[in-house]
This record gives sequence, structure tokens and C-alpha cells, in this order.
Amino acid sequence: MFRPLLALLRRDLTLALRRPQDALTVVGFFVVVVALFPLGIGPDPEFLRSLAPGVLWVAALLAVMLSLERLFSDDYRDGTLEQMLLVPEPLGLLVLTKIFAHWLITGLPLVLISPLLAVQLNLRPEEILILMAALLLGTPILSLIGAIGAALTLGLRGGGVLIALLILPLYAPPLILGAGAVDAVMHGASAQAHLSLLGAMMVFALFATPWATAAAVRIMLD
Amino acid sequence: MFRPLLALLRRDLTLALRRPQDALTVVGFFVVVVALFPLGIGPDPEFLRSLAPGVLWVAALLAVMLSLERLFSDDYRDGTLEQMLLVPEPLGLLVLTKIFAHWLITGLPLVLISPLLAVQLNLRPEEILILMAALLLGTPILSLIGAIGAALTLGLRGGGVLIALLILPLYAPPLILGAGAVDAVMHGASAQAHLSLLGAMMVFALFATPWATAAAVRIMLD
Amino acid sequence: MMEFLAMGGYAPYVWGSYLVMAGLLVVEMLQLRFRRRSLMDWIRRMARLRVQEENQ
Amino acid sequence: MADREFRAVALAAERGDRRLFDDIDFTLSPGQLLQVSGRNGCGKTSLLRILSGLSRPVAGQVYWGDEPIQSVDGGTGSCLGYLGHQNALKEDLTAEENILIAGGLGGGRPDREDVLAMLASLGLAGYEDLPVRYLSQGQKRRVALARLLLQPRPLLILDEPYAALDVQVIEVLRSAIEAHLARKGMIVITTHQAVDIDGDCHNLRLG
Amino acid sequence: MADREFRAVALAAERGDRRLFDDIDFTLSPGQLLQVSGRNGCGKTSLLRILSGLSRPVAGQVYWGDEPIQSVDGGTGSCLGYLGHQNALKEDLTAEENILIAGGLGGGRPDREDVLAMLASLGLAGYEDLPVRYLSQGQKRRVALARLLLQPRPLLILDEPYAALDVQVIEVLRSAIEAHLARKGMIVITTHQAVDIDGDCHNLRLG
Amino acid sequence: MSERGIQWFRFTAPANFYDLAGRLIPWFAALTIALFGVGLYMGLVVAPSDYQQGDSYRIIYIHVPTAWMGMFLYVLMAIYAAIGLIWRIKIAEIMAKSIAPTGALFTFLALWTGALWGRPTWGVFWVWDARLTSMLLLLFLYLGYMALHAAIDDRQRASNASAVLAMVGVVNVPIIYFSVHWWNTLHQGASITVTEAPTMAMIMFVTLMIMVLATWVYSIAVVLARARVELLERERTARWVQERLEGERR
Ligand code: HEM
Ligand SMILES: Nc1ncnc2c1ncn2[C@@H]1O[C@H](COP(=O)(O)OP(=O)(O)OP(=O)(O)O)[C@@H](O)[C@H]1O
Ligand SMILES: Nc1ncnc2c1ncn2[C@@H]1O[C@H](COP(=O)(O)OP(=O)(O)OP(=O)(O)O)[C@@H](O)[C@H]1O
Ligand SMILES: [Mg+2]
Ligand SMILES: [Mg+2]
Repeated sequence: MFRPLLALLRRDLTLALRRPQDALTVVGFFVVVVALFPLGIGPDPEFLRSLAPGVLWVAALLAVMLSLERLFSDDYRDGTLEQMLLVPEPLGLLVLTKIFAHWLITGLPLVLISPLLAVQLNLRPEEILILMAALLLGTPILSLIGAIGAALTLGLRGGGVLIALLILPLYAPPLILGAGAVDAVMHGASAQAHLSLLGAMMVFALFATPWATAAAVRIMLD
Repeated sequence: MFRPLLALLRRDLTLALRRPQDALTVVGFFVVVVALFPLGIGPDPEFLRSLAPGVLWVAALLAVMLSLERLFSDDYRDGTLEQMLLVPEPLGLLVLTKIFAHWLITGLPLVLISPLLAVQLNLRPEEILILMAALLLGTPILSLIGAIGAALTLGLRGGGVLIALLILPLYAPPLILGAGAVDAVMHGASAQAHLSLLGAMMVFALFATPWATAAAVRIMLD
Repeated sequence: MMEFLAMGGYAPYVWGSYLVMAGLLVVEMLQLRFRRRSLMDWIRRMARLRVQEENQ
Repeated sequence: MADREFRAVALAAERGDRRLFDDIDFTLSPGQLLQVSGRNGCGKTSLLRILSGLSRPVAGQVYWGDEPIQSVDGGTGSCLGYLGHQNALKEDLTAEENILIAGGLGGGRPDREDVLAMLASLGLAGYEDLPVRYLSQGQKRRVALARLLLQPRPLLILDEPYAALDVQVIEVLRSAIEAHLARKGMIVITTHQAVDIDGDCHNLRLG
Repeated sequence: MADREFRAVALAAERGDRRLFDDIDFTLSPGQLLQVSGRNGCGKTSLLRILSGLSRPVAGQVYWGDEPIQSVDGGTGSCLGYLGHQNALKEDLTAEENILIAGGLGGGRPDREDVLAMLASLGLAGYEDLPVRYLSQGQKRRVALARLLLQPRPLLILDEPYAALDVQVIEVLRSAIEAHLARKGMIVITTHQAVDIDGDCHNLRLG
Repeated sequence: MSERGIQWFRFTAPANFYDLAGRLIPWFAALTIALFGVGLYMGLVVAPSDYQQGDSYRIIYIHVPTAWMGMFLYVLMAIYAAIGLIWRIKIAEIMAKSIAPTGALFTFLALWTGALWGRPTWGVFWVWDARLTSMLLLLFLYLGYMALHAAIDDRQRASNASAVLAMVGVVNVPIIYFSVHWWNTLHQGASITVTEAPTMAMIMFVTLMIMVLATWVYSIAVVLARARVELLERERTARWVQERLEGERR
């Protein structure tokens, strides 16, 4: 039962290790976008600090979104995805495994690098902790939701930009909750509520989206 | 001399017309990214207003950057780019023509839609005028510089994110000047200096970057 | 009449809303009609082509 | 090897506005080969994808024994192997890794020695541990074939397997096909190249 | 048609760390055909790309008459046409548009009638005004061939032109090649399929 | 597709639907003209101006109907899309696709009229209020749906794929709405919200309802007309299309 899933997970991680620059560019993009903001907005520290949660979250969201284009497209282009439909295993589980691998490669590094950027934007230690917690809960949601968009744009020209249009509206809730969590601590409130909502949303996404994604993959390969 | 260039321009525009959604999704992306910011940062009108130039410019920059991935990649994938190397015409001019077509399809619509978004972020009419002027001068620069990155990442896996990393640092000057122009009017100063610098930069990019891009294309196709 | 058109000083807003709405609805209908026409023409042409092929 | 028949009943396919084919019926028994032939664009690829359950016909149904192909016990992939126009290889992995992982994904636990032997028999000795990216068009095709031949499936569906192969390898492939038929396997194949195969061969002309 | 010779002098190519070939010399005079043959992965594609100036050899030089191929008067493309593994077609344009635009890009002003006639002779009558996307693998290859044959270049470089083509079209292509040779054109070709060509044919074995 | 499936709705057979829609459209069109005529006359001429907002309040007569229609059509579209996807009913797929442009148009009009109303009442065209923001996101959902449909060439695949998107979207609409609402009330900032008109006068209410009805009838007419065109486009090779064309001029 689980042998194929493990094989898939191992394969995706091996591939990522063979090409570490892929994962690194996602992190790089995140860092660069955050760094652009002071350029566009001005260097005032207090101002930047009040912006920090929003900017960090928007940047993380864009980084995840961009990396999503490749979630299935490599497998699609070289025909591996087709072969995967023939694997005697529910497609939903295969998809979930791929999403998990993708999150390990892109989402987790974002969470780990975020404190550095947060410091640059003058966040305080306790705020940084909440930021990381929120990202830890939020980035899987982003990957899970985004996978639907990635599957729906398989093989379409201009996929990257189209994905963005399809899923960015769906990203509003995690964005609001995630940025809101940090904002709440910045204003002395508790982030409890935000974080539990985020967690609930993650569980929901975990159960619901893989099937939608699997359906989308099947449709696009029909 | 100019027949091949005209043929190329006509071809690219025809292709864009056959698939209007490609151009529209770029605009859509721009709009959606701008709309995300208030979600991450909060709805306070005064606050948003002071952010507006930076946010609009960063969003425009990201939109142009994403659309750049397709500048050469379609031609590369189906082998047309290879054939273009065999055309009896300086490659630099061909590249410039392609960039011009690309700007008409993606950059210009961004300029045209920007007033709507500016209104949502509470900019005033005279500020909006300067914003449009700055974008009109700035988006060609973004396309010209971005073309180098697009050429350098031809055929690489994960091109989209890699492009971002390569060219975002180069985007800093137009970003600073462009956002600065609007900021200046917002603070009652004149945007003259910013705009003339932007103009100078555009002329410079117009003459310098096509050759760099052409060289990059040749190298990547070797 | 002028008074009606002035809408108590809110003319741009009120008429801006109503006229844009009217305009867009009309555009929608025209576009639909245009699409229908060109589709019909196309189908007829294809039918003619088929008849011509069969006769050969 | 196989103990059931593979049947197509009244298949029809459409692409865009055109009906590609209509009312295709056949029954393939163990040990038989079906060659699908026809001009470019007559719908061979479309038919093979339908037969392997990857796309749905507009009408008709494909059966493996008595089960519709989409709902075979243990998944469609347990009864058939499919080789399409594309090779389904990961360019960053070596030939050996590609095959081992594909085996694992299929639920098996392939043996390293077998893999190396198969690669050698296809003339890829010495290339096993190069990333597939460095292989030429024909060499990639060979790796894909090796993968397919190592998964013991009763039915093989091959879309232009000879494409890009040189003469020696075509010979190897031909004897592999004959061995598969002798073992009571079944094969559906398309090709524009004339390769004679010894066995119970049938022909289906499209278009 | 051609009035110069096409010469390769001491060519060598490397891929990765491997030297693919060394010291390749040949001279092709008007009316001659050179068939490059060899097993999969011996470097045929690499050689053809070097001959057409698309990539640079590690050593040696390719000459068109007395000029190195990269610096031919009027551009490399004025003396040769290249057909690679890929078809270089825009999927959103029709076959006709694709060919007309490629002609315009080459600096010519191709005639619509000629294009339609050529497409018809390759068996694509009725498909001229369909976006290329809707064509099958073999039909696309035919469009690419039509484009090549309509650009009157003295030297044609063809990398597996028969791939994916059905038997009838191979026949058409064969006679087009013979006509080109008869007109004093030159051809460099690779293929794994055996197609006999009447004319002054030479062979170059790699590997 | 293989098993043609459920045929109990007589009009699911394409030809019947085509004919039925063709017969219904003129009636709805006539009704639309009548209702809009009456509604506009009452709204712009008969109804008195508001004691607080003056004449600017008259925007309500198109703002509220378009906003309702925009939201409602999305749900309807998702329902049709789901039916089309699950039971493979062609007409449902076509209806879903035909609703989208009209829904997007009404959503846009709600935004547009709201913005033009906001200027005189709030002093700005736009605030990031919960209701406005979720309306904006709804517009994006519509646009994404249409863009996806347009980006896929194969008709069957396009309608299946966008059906998945519509269903995912409709599950998310309430989530989006609540999170946006919460976001807005958590931050201090904009305290202006869409104000309820103070106990509407009877005449205003009646006028509003007439306008709501008018947009309804209009939507039905336009969607049916578009569905007919879509149907023709899909079935253009079918025999019944040829038969219909012999008879029809236009
Ligand atoms: C771009 C700006 C606006 C948008 C997107 C917008 C959106 C909406 C939506 C979606 C509804 C229907 C929601 C519901 O019934 O619960 C609605 C109703 C309404 N809007 Fe707006 N609105 C905007 C601006 C305004 C302004 C400026 C006013 C007046 C000051 C206004 C007054 C109303 C009223 C009175 C209703 C009906 C009340 C009700 O049924 O609950 N809106 N609007
Ligand atoms: N997405 C599509 N829309 C419309 N028509 C299509 C589409 N895809 C393929 N076709 C048409 O379907 C026909 C069959 O295509 P298919 O790929 O099955 O042909 P084939 O028999 O495999 O040809 P070849 O020998 O060239 O590989 C072609 O004529 C092609 O024009
Ligand atoms: N980027 C690369 N890096 C390293 N080696 C490469 C690279 N590309 C190709 N090769 C190697 O170069 C050799 C020649 O490749 P080429 O594509 O020229 O072969 P070919 O003769 O055209 O083969 P085929 O008949 O299969 O098309 C192959 O053995 C391949 O392994
Ligand atoms: Mg085929
Ligand atoms: Mg080759």
C-alpha cells in the first residue's frame, strides 16, 4: 500500500537534491521581493515595521505560487504523469504525496528563512515566533490550494500567469489570517484565534483538495 | 531590410490576438497582486495611500517579470528560435522587435489599467498622471532588461523563478525612480528629475540590452 | 428637463452609473448577436463545402 | 501470462469536430498481437490512449476480461503497460534510477541486477549511471523500452516504439516482442516502419 | 543552383566529457548528397548543428565556398535550410500562415498559390487553414517539410526528416530530394530508415 | 459520455433545448424591456429624492440588483457546472459557461455603481470594506473561470476543468466572505461601511423590486441566448443543426 507512495516521495526529494538551485531560487525570490519593498516605499523603520507582516506574507504567497507551476508540469511534459495514472494506487494519495514533497522543498525553507527577513524589518522576537508558527500552518495550505491551480493549468500556454489568476483569490483567507496573527501580537492582542483558524483550514484543505486536484489532473490528461 | 522585422512583429501580434487571454492574464495578475496588499496590510485608507506608489510599482514589476518567461520560451520550445538564428538579419534587431511586441502586449495594458487601481488606493488625479507617465517610461525598461534574463534561462527547468532571481536586482533602479516620481508629487515636490532619469535610462537600455540579449540567446542555443 | 439631467448636482455619478450599465448591457447583446451571426455563416459555409465534396 | 481477453466494443473517438473513427470492435486473446496502421492523423495515438484508459471514448467501452478498463481490480496499470510518444523519463535521474523508481511506483520491488542486464541487452552498457539528460534521442527511447519490458504486464500498448531507434536495437526489440507473445502476452502496436514479427499477428486499419 | 562547395575541415565535437567525433573532413559539391549514419548517440545531431552554424565545433571549421559558415555574406540562413528534430511551427497559426511568415522572416515574399500547391502535394489539402495544434505528429512534420522545400536554398540539412511520416509522404519527400539534387542542390541528411535515393550519394559513418 | 445518461428532462436533448430556448427568449426579452421601462421611470422620475443623500441615492436602483445578481449567478453557475461534471449533462455544462460572462458583467457593474455612489457619500471611490473586497474577489473568481475556459482548446476538457474550478470557488466564497469580514473588523482603520438606507419608503422599495425583477429577466434571456449559440457551436456537425438552419434565416 505505502510502498508506491514512499517511492514517489523518495523520487521527488532525490530530484530536488539533484537540482538544489530550484529550491534555492524560491527562497531567493522570497528574499528579493521582501528586499524590493523598502526600495519602493522608503526606508522609514517604524513604517516598515508596521508593514512587515503583510509584506512577508504576500512575498511568501507569491513565492509559493510561482514554484507551484512546476509541481506537475515537469512530470506532465516528460510523460511521467501519464504513467502515474496507471499506477495501482488512488491518484489522490499520489497527489498528496507530491504536494508534501513540494512543501518540504519550498514551503519549509521559507519558514526557516523568514526570521532573518523579519529581523531586517524590525519585528520583535515574540512577533517572529508567531510569524513562523503562522507560516508553518499557512504554507501547506498555500501548497494544497495551489495544487488545484497547477493541475488545472497543465499543458496550457502561459500557465504561470494563469495559475496566479486562478488561485490568488483563494489565497485571501490564509493571507488574512496569517498576516492578521502577526498583526495581532504587534498590537498586543493574542494570536490564538488566528492560529487555530489557520490550523482548522489546513486540516480541511488536507482532506478536501487532493481529490479536487486528482480530478483536475485526470481531466487535463484526458 | 525591414521586411523580416515587420513580418516578425506582425507574427507576434497575430499570435497575441489569437490568444488574447495571455495578455489579459498579465493584467489580471497585476490587479490581483495589488488587491492582495490591502488584505495583508489592512484597510486603513491613509496608510494604503502612502504605500500606493511602491505597491503599484512592485506589482507592475512582478507582472512584467512573470510574463517575460514566455518572451522566448515558446519560440525556443518549438524550434522557431533556432530558425531565427538562420534569418539573414542582425539578431539584435530581431530581439528588439520581439521585445517591442511583448511590451505592446503586456506593458502597455498595465499602464492603461493602472489608474483604476490607483483610484482604489486613493491616489489623486495629478498623482495618477505622474504614475502613468512613470510607468510608460518604466515598463519598456523592465521589458528590455528582463529580456536578458529570459534569454539566459532558456530551456532551464524552473526558468520562471530563476529569471526572477537574475533580474530583480537589475530592476532596482527603475523601481526606485518610478516609485520615487509618484512619491515626490505626493509630497508636493516635482517629479521632473525622476522622469528625466527614467527617460535616459530607457534610451540607454534601448541601445544596450538587445545586443546582450542576442548574445545570451546564441550562447543558450549553442 | 435640465433639472432632471442635473440630478441635484450628482449628475456624473448617477448618469455615470446608469449609462455605463445601459451601455454594457447593450454591448453584451450586440456581441451575442454578432457571435451568433458569424457562427451561422460559418456553419452554412461548411455545409456548402460538404455538399460540394459529395457531388464530386 | 494473461488469462483473459482484451476487448474493444463499438469504440468511437472525436477530436475537435471530426469523428476520427467509429465502431471499432476487436478481441485480443493471449498470445496475439494487434498492429494498428493508417496514415498520419488517422487517429492511431487517440485509439491507443483510449485502449489504455487514459482518455475516454465518445462511445463504446474497453474491457479487460469482463471489467471495464477504468475499473480493473488493482488499477488499470496492473494489467497493461503503455509506451507513448513521450518517454516518461526524469532527465536528472540516471537510467538505472529511472527504472528502479518506476518499478517501485508500480508496487513492485525490482532487482538491480535485472535492470542492469536489461539495459546491457539494449546496448546501454556503460550508460547506466549517466543522467538521462546526456543521452541522445534514441538512447532515451531505449531506456523507456527497458522500463516497460521489466514490468511484467500481460498487455503492452506501444505507440511507435521503433521511432528514433537504430537497426540493431530494433532487432532486439523485435525478439523481445516475440518472446512476450510466446509467453502468452498481448500487444497492441502502431508503427510506420515495416518490421516483421513472428507470431499470431492481426491488423487493424484506420481511416 | 549552388555554385560553391560546402566543406568541413577537421571537425571535432565534445559533449560533456566525451569526444563524439574527431577529424571529420568532407567536401560536398553541387548535386551531391551526404548521408550521415551511425548508431544512436554517435553524434549525428551534434554534427548537423555544427554544419549549420548553430553550434561551434571544438576544433575545425565549416566553409561555404571560401567563407566560414558563421560569416557568410547575407547570413548563414541565405545558403542553407535546416530541419531539426523539432518542427519550428507556431501551434496557434495555420499551416499556411506558418509558412508565409517563415518566408517573410527569411526576407522573401512567398506566393500564396505556391504554398497551397506544396501543401497539397504533401497530402495536406483541406488542412491548410487549421491551426497546426490540431494536426497529428506526422502532419506537423509535413508542414515543416513544406516550409523547408519552399525556401529555395542551395544546401538542405535534414535531421531524420522521415521520422513520423507515413509511407506515401516518404515517397513524396524522396522525389523532392531527388529533384533538388538534379537542380544542383546539396543535401546533408541523417536517418535510421532505409530510403534509397537516386543521385550522387555519399556516406559518412560516425562512431 | 459513453453512457448518454439521464434523459428524463426532455430538454436535455440538445435539439429540444434549442427549440424551447428559442421560443422562450422573445417573451423574456419583451418582459425585460417592459420592466426596465417601468423601473427606470419610477426610479429616476417618480421616486422623490432622499432627504439625506439627495438624488445620488438613485444609484441604489441599479446597484443592489446588480450586486445580488452577481452573487447569485456565481452559485447558479457552480451548480450547473457540478451537474455537468458529475452526470455529464451537456446542457448543464453549456449553461454554466453561458452564465459566467453575464455574472461577471453584473459583478463589475455592482462594483462600478458602488464606486460611483461611494464618491458622493463617503468622499472616496473605494474603501477596503469587507463587502466591497469580497465582491472584488468574486469578480476575480469569475475572470479566472472564464480565462481557464478560454485557455483550453478541447471543449469537453475545458468545461470539465472549469467546472472543478467553479466548485472549488463556490466552497470558498463563504470562507472568503467571513475572513474578509473578520479582517476588516479586526483592524481599526476604515470605519465607514455600507449603510442601510433608513427605512425605505414604499415607493423606493417597489421600484427596487421592479429593477431586481428586470435584471432577473434580462439575465435569463441573455443566458439562454448565449447557451443557444454555445450549443450550436458544439453541435455544429449534428444533423439537427442542419435541419434548423434550413428553416431559419438568421
Ligand atoms: C464599490 C463599492 C460597493 C460595492 C462593491 C458594494 C457591494 C454591495 C453588495 C455586494 C451588496 C449586496 C449585499 C447584500 O445584500 O447583503 C450591496 C448592497 C447595498 N449597497 Fe453596496 N456596494 C458598494 C458601495 C455602496 C455605497 C457607496 C453605498 C451607499 C452609500 C451602498 C449601499 C448599498 C445598499 C443600500 C445596499 C442594499 C442593502 C442591503 O440589501 O443589505 N453600496 N452592495
Ligand atoms: N486537440 C485536438 N483538436 C482537434 N483535432 C485534433 C486534436 N488532436 C488531434 N487532432 C486530430 O486528430 C487526428 C488524429 O490524431 P492522432 O494523433 O491520433 O493521429 P495519429 O494516427 O497518431 O497520427 P501520426 O501517425 O501522425 O502520429 C489528427 O488528424 C489531428 O488533426
Ligand atoms: N548536453 C550534453 N551533455 C553531455 N553529453 C551529451 C549532451 N547532449 C548529448 N550528449 C551525448 O552526445 C552524444 C551524441 O548525441 P546526438 O544527439 O548528437 O546523437 P545522435 O547521433 O543524433 O543520436 P540519435 O540517433 O539517437 O538521434 C550522445 O551519446 C549523448 O549521450
Ligand atoms: Mg501518433
Ligand atoms: Mg539525433
